[in-house]
Parts: sequence; structure tokens; C-alpha cells
Amino acid sequence: MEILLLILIALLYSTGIYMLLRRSMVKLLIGLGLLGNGVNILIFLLGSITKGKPPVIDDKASLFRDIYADPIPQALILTAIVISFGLQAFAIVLLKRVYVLVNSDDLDDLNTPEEEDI
Amino acid sequence: MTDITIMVLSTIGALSILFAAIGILRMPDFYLRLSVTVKAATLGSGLLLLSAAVFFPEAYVTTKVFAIIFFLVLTAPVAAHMIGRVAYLINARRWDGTVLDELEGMYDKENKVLLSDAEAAKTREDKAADDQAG
Amino acid sequence: MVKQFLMNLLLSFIWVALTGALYFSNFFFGFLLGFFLLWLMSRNEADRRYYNRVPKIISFVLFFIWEMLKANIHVAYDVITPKFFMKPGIVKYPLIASSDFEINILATVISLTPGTLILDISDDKKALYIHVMYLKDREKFIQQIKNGLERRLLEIIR
Amino acid sequence: MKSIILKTATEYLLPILLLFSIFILLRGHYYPGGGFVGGLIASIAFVLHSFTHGVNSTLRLLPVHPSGLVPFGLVLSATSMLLPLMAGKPAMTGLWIEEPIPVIGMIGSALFFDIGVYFLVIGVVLTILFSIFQYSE
Amino acid sequence: MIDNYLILPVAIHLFAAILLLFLWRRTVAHRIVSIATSFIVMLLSIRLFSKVYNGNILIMEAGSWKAPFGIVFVADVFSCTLVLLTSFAALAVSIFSSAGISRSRILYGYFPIFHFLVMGLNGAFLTGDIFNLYVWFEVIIISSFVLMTLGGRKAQVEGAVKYMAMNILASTFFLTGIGILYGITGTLNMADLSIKIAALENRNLVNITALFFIIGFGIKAAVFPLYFWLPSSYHTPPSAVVATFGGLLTKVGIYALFRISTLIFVPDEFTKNLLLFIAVFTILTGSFGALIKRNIRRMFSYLIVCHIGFMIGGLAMFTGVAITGALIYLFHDIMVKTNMFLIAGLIRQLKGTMNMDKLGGLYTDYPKISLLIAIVLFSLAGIPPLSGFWPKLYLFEAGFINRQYILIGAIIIGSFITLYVIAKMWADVFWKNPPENDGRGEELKDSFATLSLSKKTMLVSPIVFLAAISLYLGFCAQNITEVAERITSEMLDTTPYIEAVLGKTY
Amino acid sequence: MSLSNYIDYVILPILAVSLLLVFIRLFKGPTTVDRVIALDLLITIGVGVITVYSISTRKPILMDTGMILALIAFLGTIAFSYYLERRRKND
Amino acid sequence: MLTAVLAGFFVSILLIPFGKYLKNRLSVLLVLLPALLFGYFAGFIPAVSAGNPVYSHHAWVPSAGINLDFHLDGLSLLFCLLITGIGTLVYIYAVAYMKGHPYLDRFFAYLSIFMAAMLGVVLSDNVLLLFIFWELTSISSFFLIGFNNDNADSRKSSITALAITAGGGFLLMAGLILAGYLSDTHSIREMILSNAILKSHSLYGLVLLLVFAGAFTKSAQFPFHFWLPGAMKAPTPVSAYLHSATMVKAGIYLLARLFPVLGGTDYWTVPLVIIGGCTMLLGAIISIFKKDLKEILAYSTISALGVLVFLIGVGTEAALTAAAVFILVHALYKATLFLVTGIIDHETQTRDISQLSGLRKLMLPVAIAGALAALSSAGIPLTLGFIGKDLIYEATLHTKLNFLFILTAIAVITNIFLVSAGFLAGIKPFTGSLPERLSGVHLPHWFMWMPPLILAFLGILFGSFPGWVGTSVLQPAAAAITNNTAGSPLKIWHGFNLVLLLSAVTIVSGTLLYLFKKTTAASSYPLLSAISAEKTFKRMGDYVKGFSTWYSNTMHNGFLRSYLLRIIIFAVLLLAYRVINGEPLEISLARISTISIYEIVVAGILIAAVYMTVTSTSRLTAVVGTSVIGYCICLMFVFYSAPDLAMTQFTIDTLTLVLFVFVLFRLPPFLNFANSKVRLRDGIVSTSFGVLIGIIALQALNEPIQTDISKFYGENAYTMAKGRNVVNVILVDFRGMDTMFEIVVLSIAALGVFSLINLRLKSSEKE
Ligand code: NA
Ligand code: NA
Repeated sequence: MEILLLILIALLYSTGIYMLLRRSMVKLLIGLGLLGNGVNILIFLLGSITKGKPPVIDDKASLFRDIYADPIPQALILTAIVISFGLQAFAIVLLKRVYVLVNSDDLDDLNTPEEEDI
Repeated sequence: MTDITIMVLSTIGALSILFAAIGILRMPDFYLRLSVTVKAATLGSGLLLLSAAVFFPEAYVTTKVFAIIFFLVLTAPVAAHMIGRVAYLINARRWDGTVLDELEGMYDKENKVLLSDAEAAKTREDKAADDQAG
Repeated sequence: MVKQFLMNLLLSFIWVALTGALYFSNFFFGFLLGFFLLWLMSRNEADRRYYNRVPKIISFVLFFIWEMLKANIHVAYDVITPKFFMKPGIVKYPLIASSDFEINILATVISLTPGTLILDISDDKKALYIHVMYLKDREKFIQQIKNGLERRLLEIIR
Repeated sequence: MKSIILKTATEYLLPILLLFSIFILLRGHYYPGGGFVGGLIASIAFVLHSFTHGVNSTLRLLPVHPSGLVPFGLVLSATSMLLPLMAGKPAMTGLWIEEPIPVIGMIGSALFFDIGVYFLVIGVVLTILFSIFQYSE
Repeated sequence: MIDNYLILPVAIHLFAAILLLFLWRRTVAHRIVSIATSFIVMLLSIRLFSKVYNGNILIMEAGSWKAPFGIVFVADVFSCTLVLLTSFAALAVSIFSSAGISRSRILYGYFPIFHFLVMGLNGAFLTGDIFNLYVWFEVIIISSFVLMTLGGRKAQVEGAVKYMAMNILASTFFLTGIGILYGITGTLNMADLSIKIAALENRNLVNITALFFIIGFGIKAAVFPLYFWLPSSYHTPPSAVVATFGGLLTKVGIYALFRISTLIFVPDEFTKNLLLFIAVFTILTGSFGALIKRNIRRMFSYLIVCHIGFMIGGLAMFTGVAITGALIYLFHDIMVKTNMFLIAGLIRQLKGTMNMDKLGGLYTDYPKISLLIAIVLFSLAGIPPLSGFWPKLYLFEAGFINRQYILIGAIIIGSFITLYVIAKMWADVFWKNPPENDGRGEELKDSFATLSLSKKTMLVSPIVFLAAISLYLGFCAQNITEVAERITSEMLDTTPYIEAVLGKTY
Repeated sequence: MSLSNYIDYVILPILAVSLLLVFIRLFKGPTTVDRVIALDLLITIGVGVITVYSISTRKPILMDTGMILALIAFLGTIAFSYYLERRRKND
Repeated sequence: MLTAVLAGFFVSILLIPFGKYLKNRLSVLLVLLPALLFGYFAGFIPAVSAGNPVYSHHAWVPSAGINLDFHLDGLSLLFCLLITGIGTLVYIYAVAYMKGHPYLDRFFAYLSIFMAAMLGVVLSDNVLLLFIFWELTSISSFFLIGFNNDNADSRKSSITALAITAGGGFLLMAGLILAGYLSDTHSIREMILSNAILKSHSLYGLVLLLVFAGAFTKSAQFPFHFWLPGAMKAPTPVSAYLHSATMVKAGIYLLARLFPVLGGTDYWTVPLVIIGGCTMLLGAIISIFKKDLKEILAYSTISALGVLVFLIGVGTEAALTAAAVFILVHALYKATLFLVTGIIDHETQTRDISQLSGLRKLMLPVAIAGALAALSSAGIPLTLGFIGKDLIYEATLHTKLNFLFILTAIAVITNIFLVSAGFLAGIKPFTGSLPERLSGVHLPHWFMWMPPLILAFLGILFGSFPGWVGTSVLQPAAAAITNNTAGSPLKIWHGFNLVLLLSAVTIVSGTLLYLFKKTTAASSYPLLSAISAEKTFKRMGDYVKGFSTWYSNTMHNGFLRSYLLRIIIFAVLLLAYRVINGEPLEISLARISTISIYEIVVAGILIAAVYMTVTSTSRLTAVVGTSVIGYCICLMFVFYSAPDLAMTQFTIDTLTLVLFVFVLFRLPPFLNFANSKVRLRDGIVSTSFGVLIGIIALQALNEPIQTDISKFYGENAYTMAKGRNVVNVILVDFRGMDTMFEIVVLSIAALGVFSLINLRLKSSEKE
């Protein structure tokens, strides 16, 4: 399964980067999203994956009786997901602002000449 | 006994889902796809959930299963209705075999309002007049 | 009043179901929580009677499941066989049900039955537009719903 | 959106979702869930309401403007994080009441922390979405 | 030594920001709370610094969980020096913002976000956990996005989009690095990582992992060829905002680079050469850019890039003398770059523009302010014995010791161009008479003269304050060099750090 | 065939194939509404998959995720309806 | 001594608050500063001439090796006396010259800073301290040259001067640090002791190169000489003081000071002789073609500086003695001539010699001063100039160098031109008939004419009675340069020999040249303008600017995607290098688990969804695609035991979808801008990046996992932190700090969205 995840990671990173290199801001945001997913899976994979053993201690037990999935990568990814949500939400609204300003999502339309500096 | 119950329930459930999947792929127009999928999948998932309720002896799993079924039943028709309505508004193509459409001309598509009978009739007349004039 | 009470009760049951712990304090907590939430969103509805509906509810549920299974098999057959037997159509169904709640339940039930799907409700709440997969006879279909699902449902609700 | 079905559905879904969100919040320490997911579900409840009733109506429903929940959640979490400092302990040290409370279980600073997260997430999501909704309309 | 005191520079900013949120739309209260907070934190930071400098490395084990199990906050001399300098800059910016930030922006949350940003900076300096560092970085990034877009002008949005894209990419690199690091060591505590990484046999993998951090932090530090976001964005937001950015944001990248390079990934030959290459081209790129820009803030932006190269150069040589030089430069740069952008803001208040072609006559109109600005400008240019001069002594000497003549050449070119553009700016902005308005351009007016005395004071006093610190850094260089040398020894021998975090028996 | 084998080698594959079929519809479209209902169906099937998987691994805890899926999946559909109702003619 | 050096700084600081009270005659009080300092340093003459240098030490930045170490020996004393002595006269002169100027306080502040810095340069024993003061002289000179700041030429000249001198300064700094590093000390006295190490070191050449760069730029040596004529934009007292008598001699001082450390080798001699020779010849020739009095003086100053460099380069005892004497000679007569020029300029408003004549009738004391200075410059016997010239010829004739003849010839030719230039500046304006236009001119206040007269008389006095000044000032100075305490006594009369003959030839030829040459502008001599280095430097500057513009605009082209592309390419190159140079990839199966059909299907759907997202021409489809990706990942999280993650991923993805949908619905169509070539390039770059990540992840996967910390969490989650869901316990307890500040991130994002949507600036809120 790890190999499959590795392929997914490679795919998400490369398509994420590819989308970053487009002119459209929507694609840019999608690219950032793909990259974020790629990173999450990478952390998840390298923290080693375990099937069907969620890190939740059984009722009436105070310790794990058998092996369980590493909870740390999960906590890290959770934090990363939430943070990217914050960033992405802000970026999406920024996209809205871009659209209001230049009436397109083409980043080239956004460039402001130096003469307009304050 | 439990095992067999579970097998039966889960098989029917899984097959329902499979039919839904085949349906969404095969059906010739959007409304038919929608019609087929919403309930078959809900039924299928519901049966699978029931088999889980049978499988796990703990009470809290049973309650959880019913909660999930409840949620599914609650939400699926609403979603189907919403998207079906919008599909009609944006003129999703209907299958040639469609035999009747009583919704035809009942929408004020500018304002996305479903007209009452009288209003609709008036709109139809206006339109016919326009056509003649044109 | 009654409806609010019932809603509240429903919420506390859901709470118990969710927590999966059936003891009084938990129920009470769920009740309080539900009361709080309802109070938060308090709205006024005419109060209705809500007694002696249990047998009718059970019979309705069984009827519904039966209808659902029957129709499902019908549809499934059509889906997996190469030829389509269906005769789809959109039917305008004149409503007896009048309150939002009734209409809603009816719509849900109709939608969950394979072969039928609510597309919309007229703004004056007088008619449902139903997409039907096997529309042999419009009038027959309307009567079927009227005497089947809608009647049974209204018996429970009213 | 002018759909009676959705409107009615929302009316019972709103309390159910809210209840569910609190359930997810409180069980977080023991089962999957917690303040985040709980908060997200609660905010989805209001988002749904705003779809059918409009943002202004949803805002009237809420006792405070969602943006007010942000500092409220923050102050709750931050206080539970920093309260131990007053007792001369490092920040984030868990302070627990000895006896478990029915339904909720153990009451401690971690619970308040999670509740803070819950309110904050509701505030954040609703502030973001409602701002965008109002702007788009 | 365990001492929870060290979290206060974070906690107080956090509570101040929350308080400001509760005081939403009360602009006067916002100004007062902000200045008071910055002042209190400055006092606390001074105390923290003296505690650490005169005593041991302090740690706080968050949640009372021992390292490496919990998140540890560590105040060594490096951290608390940066916290201290940040507190100076924050105080100055707070005061300046009270008069220099428009009312609408304050109404829409300028001050709380500013305090979140400063909190983020302090957190980044103090944390001893690599993932926690990531979280702090994100706090910094999101606050800076918001500050950058606050107001929503087109130029601001343009800058913010570029800033955002490249900084999120940086975070991606950083996070990828963390993922790999956790995968190969199973720990996130930096002291623990130090030990585990040193023990790892697959050195190549370690070096690859280091690359992710170098690129991630390199983007944040705006080094060649990763610097593009900086000149794209720093000329767009209000000057008080850019003052914070210019003084501190890139420096967090530098801080992180220094921290990981000394504690976790001790650079091998290739990495050193890479850093050297980066340093030389960063200096040159910044210099060339600064040479051609006619807008004050665009020019300063490139100067930031140029001077980042100096610090990277110090790191690249990786000897005591070199690191000391880079550190002194870092301290100097934080103070002077913050001040430079405040000055840019003041100049705009005085003359209505930041375009050097349209500016002029400041020396005649405001001789005392000009003198004040001259001190800062010449500190930046490294005129001895002002603060910019001292680090170069070390860098040159280190360059000769390590025989890095190309780097020395680059530093000379960088210093020379800095001096040249500063002199040119002095001549154009202060000496030259303002050009006649040909009627086409908009009317440029002095909005300073009409301000109340208290507002004038708020605009000028932070510049005086930071200039005074710069002067102190220059004339009392002995103290600064001692601090820098102490930090260098901390960096070259990390045993005390590791022992402080993990205990004597790790 | 034991129950767990039956679940692993019959039920789960059927569900997986269903997912795949639905995805083909999602991929093909042709209209956005088709994609939207396919997405909705994917999630509903996902609830089933999660349920069966929790039986297979004997971890009822995993069903909690299904609960959330069931409850909020339709929000996406509602949002799309909202969008399609108001959008301009061009996408 | 520290106080003496820093006094100038204190005075200028005091001038900031009190400057406005000094506007008028009170400014004469400022003369006290140089006067007192002169007295102070004069007091050291007996001790120093007796061979007892004075030291003073104050700690400053010991860790950087910079302390306030001052060392007063013969050389320093000579310079100190010049700085303070001429300083006193210039201050007096300036009080009258600048009378009524609105920025008088600034002027004196800069002048005082300069004086202090200059004293610091000549007194520092520590090379780095010397450098600090050195730079301060450049800076104060910058402010003084640009003093008339509304004049564009002034500003330009000041920048040029600063660029040249400070640019050289940076090189000098490097040189001094290198010297300090090689000899392991920053003290010049200690360096002298270890000079053998320095001279034999492989980097000796580099040290010389850097030090020369500093000295040549500062002392206006060819080809860096052009800043000096430009510097004449400064008020005349400044030209007299900085740009002839003192600052430009800092380079000379430096060479002289470092002679015992670095001097005496071929590496030292050859460059100095060549550059000094070129400079002296060129400066002298150009000087007589100039019409502007100040320019004539500027070029003759350049020439004189060339002479000094030349002498130090020659490096024999005689040459160094000659240099010591010539420093004094030149300072006295050139300062006089500048001050005289200043008076003429001040009173007649012109400096064009073709328009000036007969002024002796109106300002006799000035004429006397000018004439005396001109005579001294010409080296007429009984002037100090005569002694100086004699010593120069003596030195050139008695070197052990080759091309002795050429060197002497250059010296003679230079001096002939210098004689002529001196006459042009000191005599020409006063002789002949007085033009009508100038009849209204009158003698200025005695504050102005007295100082040049004093200087001129001193030249005669020292020339006629060289004994005292020779033994007590010049000889110790020469001794300090040669590092030889027993210097040979100063001789005025060498008898009738070749030297005398050359002197005579020089004077006669110079006088003839003065009498018969018609004043012509230098521009009419294309050869001279062709070798003007200024143009070369300007062209170089333009080239650098052009390159910078091209480079910066190419690098920073405004397109986000190209920035990102470069960042990625950089990353790809580095990672690829590391991966390829690393150990060969081994795939160990230790951490590989089995795979099931549902995993393959979910992964397959994910891949197809990615494809759909990337290739879609519809935004909405792309958004649907991203949702599918998210939901597939959610399923994977369920498969791999992460229910909390799955929940969060699902809810957040749904919310993001809602958000996206709301923002998208007014956007115009999705256009594909890139052509297939660009897409291919981007595809290659991004694919290689992804593949590299995959390979690296695989390598990391091969490392054994360490689970100490997650074991700790498993053991303590319930017992200590009272929770069963370990992930949640991590989030709210073990790593609660992460969560705390992650919700801060969310809050800020919400705040940002709120303000981004609601805040619209008023038009008055520009910035
Ligand atoms: Na059960
Ligand atoms: Na909790």
C-alpha cells in the first residue's frame, strides 16, 4: 500500500506545482490545495500507516492492549489541515477581491505599474 | 445466525448500491439518474448500517446506526429535490422517452420562481403572442 | 406547545441515542440541551394534538418499507437489463397536505420511494411536481399516492 | 433559495445538527471528535439555515454576531492554556476536578480549551462564510 | 532551568490581541492598549534577557510534559535577544501606527492583528519544537497576509497574492521537511532531533531533509533565487506594516536557518558552498535592484534582500567569527530596517509621496528630522562607528580566514552600493529642491504640518527611539559583540541547550 | 466462507466497484448537475464503505466518520444548487 | 588626548541645540576649538622631537579588536599641527566668508566633525580605529561638498566624491582587516614589529592592493583623481582645508604611516611610483589649461599629491624626508592660494582668470599673500618651497631604481608646470590693469585676508629659517615614516650641484611658460580629455546601471508563475543533485503492507480526480474534482485508523467547497493561456519535482521508525491526561500549544476576510 501512497504523493506534489504555474488564480489556489493534500499524505505515510487500529483506548482499559496507529502524525496533519483551511479561506476571498478589482482571475491583469506607487 | 443475517443484509445493501451505481452510469437523462440513485443508495447504506448494528453487540453502536440512517433519510430527499429543481431550471436535457411534462412553462426563469397556474397560462399566452408577432 | 414539547423530547432522545448511554441524568441533560436550543430558535406554530399515533406510525413505516423494497427491485431490474422499460414523466400532483411540515414529510417519503422524485412545489403550496419513472397513467398514479402514502401520512400527522 | 422543502428540512436539521455538534465536542476526549469538528458541524448548521432564510435571518437567530464568538472562544482557550501559570505551573498543564461529572466525564482545563475551540471555530467559519454570502448577494 | 516567565512575551501579546477584539471599533482604546502592551512586553523582555544572559538557558515544558514528549519553550541568549529586539521594534511600530495608520484600518482590526503578528514572532523565537515552529510561522504568515491586504487596494492585493503564493509554498517545503524528519527520527523536539539526527547513518537523507528546510526558510528569508515575493509586496501596504515586515519577517527566516543549521543539520561542504552561492547572489541581486529603484520603499526592499545576503554569508562560512558577524548584522538590521520603513512613512506624511523623483527639500523644511533620518541612513550604510559597521569587521575577517574572497568582494559591492544609493537618496530627498509640479501629477501635500503635536510626536518619537538603539548598537558595540559571541558559543556548542531541554542525562 | 472474509472479499469489492462506476459518471458529466449527484452518491456509498470497513476491522469507532458524512454531505449539493441557480451562463 | 580628538564631535553636537545663537559674530568663539587644539598639540613638540612619542589607551570594543589607542609621534604631530593650525586660520576666515549664511551652524558642525575625524586618522594606532575616522572624513566631506544643496552640481559632486572615497574606503577596510589578521594585531606599532611576516605572506600583494585602493581614492590619484575638481563645489574655506591641506593627505598619511609595515618592497615601490608619477604629471599639465582659479588649484593639488605618493613610493630616506617636508610646503602655499581665491571669488563673484587682473590696487594684503604663496610654490630660494623642491630632486636623483633619468625628468616637468600654475593662481589676478568691471571691489574684513597672509609668511619664515621647524617637526616626522629615530638633519644648501641646476631650470621654464602661454581651455586639447578617467567611470557607472536594470527587470518580471517556476527549478536541481549523489536506492519491504482492492479503487479514483482537476476546462468541474480528492483522502484516513482526521478532512473539504462555489459564480470563463510548449516545460518541472519527492519519501520510508514518543502518549493519555482518544489528547494537552495558536491562525483569517470584504478606504487615506 505504501507504494500506492508514494505514487499519490508524487502525483499530488507534481500536479500541485503544475497548477501553481498557471496564470489563473483559481488554478493557483487549487494547486495550493493539492500540495497541501500531498504534504498531509506524506506526513501520514512517513509516520507509518496502520490499518484498522485507531489510537483510541478501549473502554474500561487505561492503556492500549495491542498495537495502534501512531497518533502524532494524525495530530500534526489535523493541525496542518485546519491551518490550511484558514489560509485557503482567506486566499479564496482574496480571489474574490481580485475579481472585483480586475474583472478576471488572470494574475497578469493584476500587475500594477510602478508609476502607481504611493 | 447473526452471521447469516449480516451476510444477507450486507449483500442486499451492497447490491442496492451497485444498482444505484449502474443506474447513475446507465440512465439516459439526469432526472432518471437522480431518481434511481438517491433511494437505492440510501437503502443500500441503510442496510449495511443495519448489518453493522447486528454485528456489534454494544447498544451505543445500534443507536449510532439509527442516528446515521435517520440523518441519511432526512437529508437525501432534500438534496435530490434541490438539485433536481435546479437541473430543471437550467434546462437539463430530458430523455426522448419522456411521456409527460407538466412543469413545462411553469417557471419564470428570470426570477427562478415557480408560477401558479394562472400566471403560467398568462406567460404562455404572452409567449405565443410574441411568437406570432415574431 | 405540544409540538415543541415533542421536538424537545425528540432531541433528548437523539441525545441519548448519540451518547449511547441510557440513564436519567443523560436524558435530562439532553432534554435541557434541546430545550435550550429550541428556546434559542423559538418560533411560533399552532399547537396540535399528538396522541395515539404510535400504531399508525408503525403501520406506515412498514408500508413505506414495503413500497420501497418493491419499487427498488423494479428499478434494479430495469437498471441491469439492457433495455429500458421506463416511461418517465413529470406530474403535477394536487396536494391535500397543507402545512409545511406535512408537505415536507410527504415529499421526503415520495422521494425516498424509487421511481418518484419531487422536483418542486408550487409557490402557493397547492401542487407537487413529481418526476415519475414508470408513468403508465397519470390519474392512476395520482390516486395511488393520494390513497396510499398521503392518506396514511396525514392520518398520523393530523 | 425559495424551496419550502429545504426550508422545513432546515428547521429540524438546525437543532439536530447543533445537538450533534455538542455531542461531537463533548465526546472528543474519549472518542473521535472534539472542538474542531464540533465547531465545524455547528457552523454548517447555521450555514444551511442561511441558505434558505438568508444571512440576515440567521444572524437574527444567533444571540451574538459570529465575529463576537471569535474573541470569546479565544479567551476561553487562552485562559485554560494560561491559567496554570497563576498556579506556578507551565502553560497548558491540565487542571482536573477530581470526581467525574455525569454525561460529560472528567472536567478539566482541556475540556474548556476544547469548548473554546468549538466556539472559535463557529465564529470563524460563520464570519468567513457570511461575509462572503453578504458580499455575493 | 525551568522558568515559566519566558512565555509572557507570547501570552501578553495574545491577551492584548483578544482584548482589542473585545474593544472592536474603539480606535482610541486600541491605540492605548497597543502602546501599553508593547511597552510592558518590552520591559518583560528586558528582564527575560537579563535573566538568561546572567544565568542559564530557561525552559518551559508546556503542559508539564517532559521534553521530548511535550512542546518545550526555550529561552537561550539567541532567542531572548531576538525577543528583546522584537519588543523594541514592536513598541516603535505601535506608537507610529497610532498616528500613521488610517482610522479605517484601525476600525477593521489593524492592532489586534499586529499583536498577533508580534506574538507569532516571539513564539517562533522561543519554541523548541520544530512543528510548533511551523505553527508560529503560519501565525506570522496569516497575520502578514491580513496586514498586507488591509485596505484592499489593487497594488496591495497584487503584492499579497504573490506574497501568499510564495510563502505558502515555503510552508509546504517546511512541512514536507518536518514530515520526513518525523519519519526518520520519530521526534519533533529540536534538542532531541539534534541527537537523533547526529546518530542517523543515512547522511544523504539527512542532507536532503536539510534542503527542504533551507529552501523553506530561504523563501521566508528572501534569499536568491527565492526572494521574489519581497520586492513584489513590500511597497504596497502602509509603512508601519512594512516596518514590522522589513524589520522582522525575513529575520525569522534567518533565525530559523541559524537555529536548524547549528542545532539540527550541521552543514556539510556542499551545503556551505550552496549557502555561499546563495549569499553572493543575494547580495548582488539586492544591490542591483536597489540601484535602479526610485521609490524609497522599493529601494529599501532590495536593500533588505542585499543585507540578508550578508547574514547568509556569515552562516555559510560557519566559523565563530563569521557567525558572530552575521548575528551582529542581524541585530543591527532588525533595528535599522524597521526604522527605515517608518522613515519612509514619515517622508510620505511630510511630502505626500515616496517617489524620489518627486521628493525634495526635506533638509530645508525639516532640518532636525533630516538629521535624525541621516543617523539611521548612515547606520544602514555602515558608516563607522554606526551599527552597520561592526558586523562587517567580523565578516571580512571571517572571509579572510576562510579564504572566501568572492564573498568579501560581494560584501564590498553590496556595502558600496548601499552607501551609494543612500547618498543618492539623501541628495534627492533631502538636499534637492522639490521639482515643480507640472500640473499633470496629483498635488503632493504635507500632511504632517497640519497634524496635532501629539500625532507628530507619535510619528517621530519611534524613529528617535529606534535611532537611539541603533546608536547604542554602534557606540556601545562592545556589549553587542559580547552578546553575539555568547550566542555564537551557544551555537557552536549546543550541549548546554540540549541539556537544558532534555536534562543532564539524555 | 467466514463472515470477515465475505465482508473483505465480496462486500467491500462490490462497494469499491460501485464507487468506481459512480466516479465514471462524475468524470464524464456531461453537465455539472450530473457531477453533483455523482459526488453526492459517492459520499453516500462512502458511508456504506466506512460501515463495512468498521465491521471488517471490528472498530465501531470508525463509524463516527460515517455519521458526519451522512449528516453534512448534502450541504455540498445544496451549495451547488445555490450556485447553479444564480450563476452566469458561462461557467 | 581622547578629549582632544573627540572635542570636534562634542562641539558639533552642541551646535545642534545651540547653533542658532551663533549666527553672527559669536561664531568667532568657535575658533577657540582649533586654536586650543593647536596649542595642545604644539605642547607636545618638545617631547616628540626628543624622540618620546605619546600614547593613550581607552578600551572601546576590545572583542572586535578596536580600542581608542592613540599614538602621537613625529608624523602624527606634523599632521596634527597642520590640521589644527590651518584649521584655526580657516575657521577665522570662514567666520567672515560665511557671514550671514543661514546654515552657518551646520557648516561649522561639519567642519568640526571633519577636524576631529582627521585628528583621529592621524593619531590612531589601531588600524580599524584609523579606518573609522577615515570614513568619517569622507562623510563630513560629503556634507561639505554638498553644502550648497540646492545646486545640482554640488549634489552630484558630493555623491561622486563619496562614491570614490568611500568605495576605496571599503577596500581599505578589507585591506586593514586582512593586515590585522595576518599580523595578528590591529596596532600599527605592533604590526611594524611583525612586518617581516606580513611582507613574506602570500596575501601580501592583496593587502597592498586593498590599502593602495584606499589611499589612491582618498588622495585623488590617477585614475581616481576626478572627484577632487568636482569637490571644489564646496565653499572655499572647505576647499582650502579639506581638499588641499588635510583630507586628501589622509591617503598620503596612510601610505607614510604604513611604510614601515608594508613598504620598501618592489610590490610597494613600482605601483606607487607609476601611479604617483602619472598623477603628478597629468595634474600639473591639466592645471595650466584651466581658467577657473579653483580648478587650477585642484589640479595642481592632484599633482602635488602625486608627488607625495611618488616620493613615498621611491621610499629612500631622502625621498621620505622630502615627502615630509613637501607635505608642509604644500599645505602652507596651497591653503594660502585657496583662501586668496576665496577672497577674489567672494569679492568679485568670478574665478575666471581671464577676467581677473590688477586686483593688487584694491586688495594689497591679499596680493602679497598670493604672491608669496606663488613664490613658495615655485620654489624660489628662501621659501620653504625651495627646500621642498630641492629635496625632491635630491630624492629622485639618488634612488637605486632603474629609469632614474625618466623619474627625474617627470619630476622636473611636473614642477615646471606647477610653477606656472602657482603663478597663474597667485600672481595673475593681481597684476596688469584693473578692468572697469572690478572697480567697485574692496578689501574684505581682516578675518579673511589675515589668515592667508599669515600662512604665506609662515612659508617664507620656515624657508628662511628652516632650523627650528626642521629639527622639531619635520625631522621627527621623517623619522617616523622611516621608522628610524635618528634621522639626518634637514639641509637647505646642498651646494652648487645638479639639484640646484634643475631647480633653476624649473623656475625659469615655469616662469617662461606662465608668461607666454595663452590661457586655453583643456577641452581644446583632445589628448587630455581623452585620458579623463571621469568619463570612463561614468561610462562604467552607466553600464552597471544598465546591467542592473536589465538584471532586475529580468529576474523580477512581475509574473508570479515565473517566480514560482524558478523556485521550483532551484529546488529540483538541489534535490536531484542530492538524490543522485546519494547512496543507491534500496527498497526494503520492512514497512510495506498488503494492498486491498478497495484501496486500489480509492487511490485510482483519486488519481483520476486529480487528472480531472488539472485538465478540466471548467472551474466548477475542477472544484468538484478537488472535492473528490478530499473525500478519497478522507476514506484513506478511515482505512488507516485516523477517524478524527477523516472527520476534519471531510467537514473542511465540504466547507471549502461551499466557499469556492460562492466565490466562483461571478467569474468569467476559465481560459487556458499557456501554449503547449509552456505546458510541457511546466509539466516536466513539476513532474520531476513530484518524482523526487516520491523517491525521497521512499528513502525515508526505509528508515526504521522510532515510536518512543507515541508510546509515551499511549501510556499516559488516559492515566495522566484523562482521555481515551489519543489524537484529541495530543491536540488539547500534549501538544495543546499547537492547537492554541492554530486557532489563532483561524481567528486572524476570519478577521482578515471580514476586513477584506468590508473595509473600503476613503480616498483621503492614501497610504
Ligand atoms: Na447492536
Ligand atoms: Na476534550
